[in-house]
Amino acid sequence: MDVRGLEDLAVVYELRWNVMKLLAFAKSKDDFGFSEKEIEVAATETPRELVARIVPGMDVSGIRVALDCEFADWDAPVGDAKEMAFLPPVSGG
Amino acid sequence: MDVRGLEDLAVVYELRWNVMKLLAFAKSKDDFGFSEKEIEVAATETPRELVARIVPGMDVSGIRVALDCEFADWDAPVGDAKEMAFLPPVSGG
Amino acid sequence: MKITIVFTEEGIVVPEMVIGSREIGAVVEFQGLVREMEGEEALDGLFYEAYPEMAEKVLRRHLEELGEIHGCESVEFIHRSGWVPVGEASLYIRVLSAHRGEGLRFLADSIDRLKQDVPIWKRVS
Amino acid sequence: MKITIVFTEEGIVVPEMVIGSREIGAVVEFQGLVREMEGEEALDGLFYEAYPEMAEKVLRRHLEELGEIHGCESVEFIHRSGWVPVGEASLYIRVLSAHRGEGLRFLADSIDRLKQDVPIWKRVS
Repeated sequence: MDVRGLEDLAVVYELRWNVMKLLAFAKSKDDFGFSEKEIEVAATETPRELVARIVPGMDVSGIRVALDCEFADWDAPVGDAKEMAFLPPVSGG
Repeated sequence: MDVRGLEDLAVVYELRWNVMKLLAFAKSKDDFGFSEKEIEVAATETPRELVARIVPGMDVSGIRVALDCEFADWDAPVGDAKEMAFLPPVSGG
Repeated sequence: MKITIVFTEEGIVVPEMVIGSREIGAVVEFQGLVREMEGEEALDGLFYEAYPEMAEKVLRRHLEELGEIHGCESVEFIHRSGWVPVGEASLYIRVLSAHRGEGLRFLADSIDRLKQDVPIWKRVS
Repeated sequence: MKITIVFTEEGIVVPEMVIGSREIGAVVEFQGLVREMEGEEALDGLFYEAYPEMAEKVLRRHLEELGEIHGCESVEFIHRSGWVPVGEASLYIRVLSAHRGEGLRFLADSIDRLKQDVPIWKRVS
């Protein structure tokens, strides 16, 4: 891959769609209406855009998002991630 | 016992002698040359005086003294105590 | 530092203790039990849900960092998920270290970090 | 607060755990093991000497005070005396409390106080 800048990256990503597994945990299951779901996502799409697309009007404040088991930014493109998880405040222990 | 002041107390004590058990622990056993010993002690005698009497020249700095399982003052009369213990710095745990 | 992390749906069984070094001077163990009263409410138990793949990853990174900070020998970490009745353990941690100070600090910090961002949740029913 | 203190010449056997209340949320256990290296010297073990009657009295007072300060439910305290080989426990403490913070603080403070003035001594041989 020969990428020289953000615009090129966008062009490259634009061409790519992934099937992504979405996981909703704890209270998020009720908010999203599913615990697990597969969906097609463009590599350029951000988690926030994806949520707006599948659950319009959803408020994600207080919820963290993870991509492939790492905390991620709501506003950064998902890239090649295979799994997105919605994580309300944790309470283990 | 009808005691009105320190001087009366001293008078009362002066008359009384106890057989006291002395215990030396850890390094004190070497310093004192015994681990357990019975000795007659006047109620007015202080632990410091007692040590000077039984082991002349003995340096008790760093050693604590206990009477009947309570930390005591080197310079207060032993009173009716039945047991005196010499306690070098502790190191339990 | 040797790190063992287990998520289990079963009741926690305290693992046999293996002292791998003659320099271990302190063993600190912690069990978190489910309590009956949560606020005003009397419970029969709690239901724990985990995202085990991510929980393992996030927790391992925390424990590795704490191992660097406090210098302990090993940690065994077990978190139960599913239904846990009152009086039973949802969490077990054992830390081996040369001295008690580092083991106690490691333990306290590891629970703080668990509650900070490790994806495990409890609910009342 | 329920306080159990045992001084023993035998190897320490961890007592069976009895959770007497549905409000216990934290069990903290500590074992102090004899380590091989004491300074520069490689040891086979340590010899512990106690003045058990006084140690019990002084320690109980400390534990009662700490119970007031930290508010724990119970503590079991076992100290071994005589010869303790490397890798074996000279000390065992278990604290039960509602929350982990108070149990951990109680444990840390109780060991500090043990080392402050409880008449127990160790020597190399």
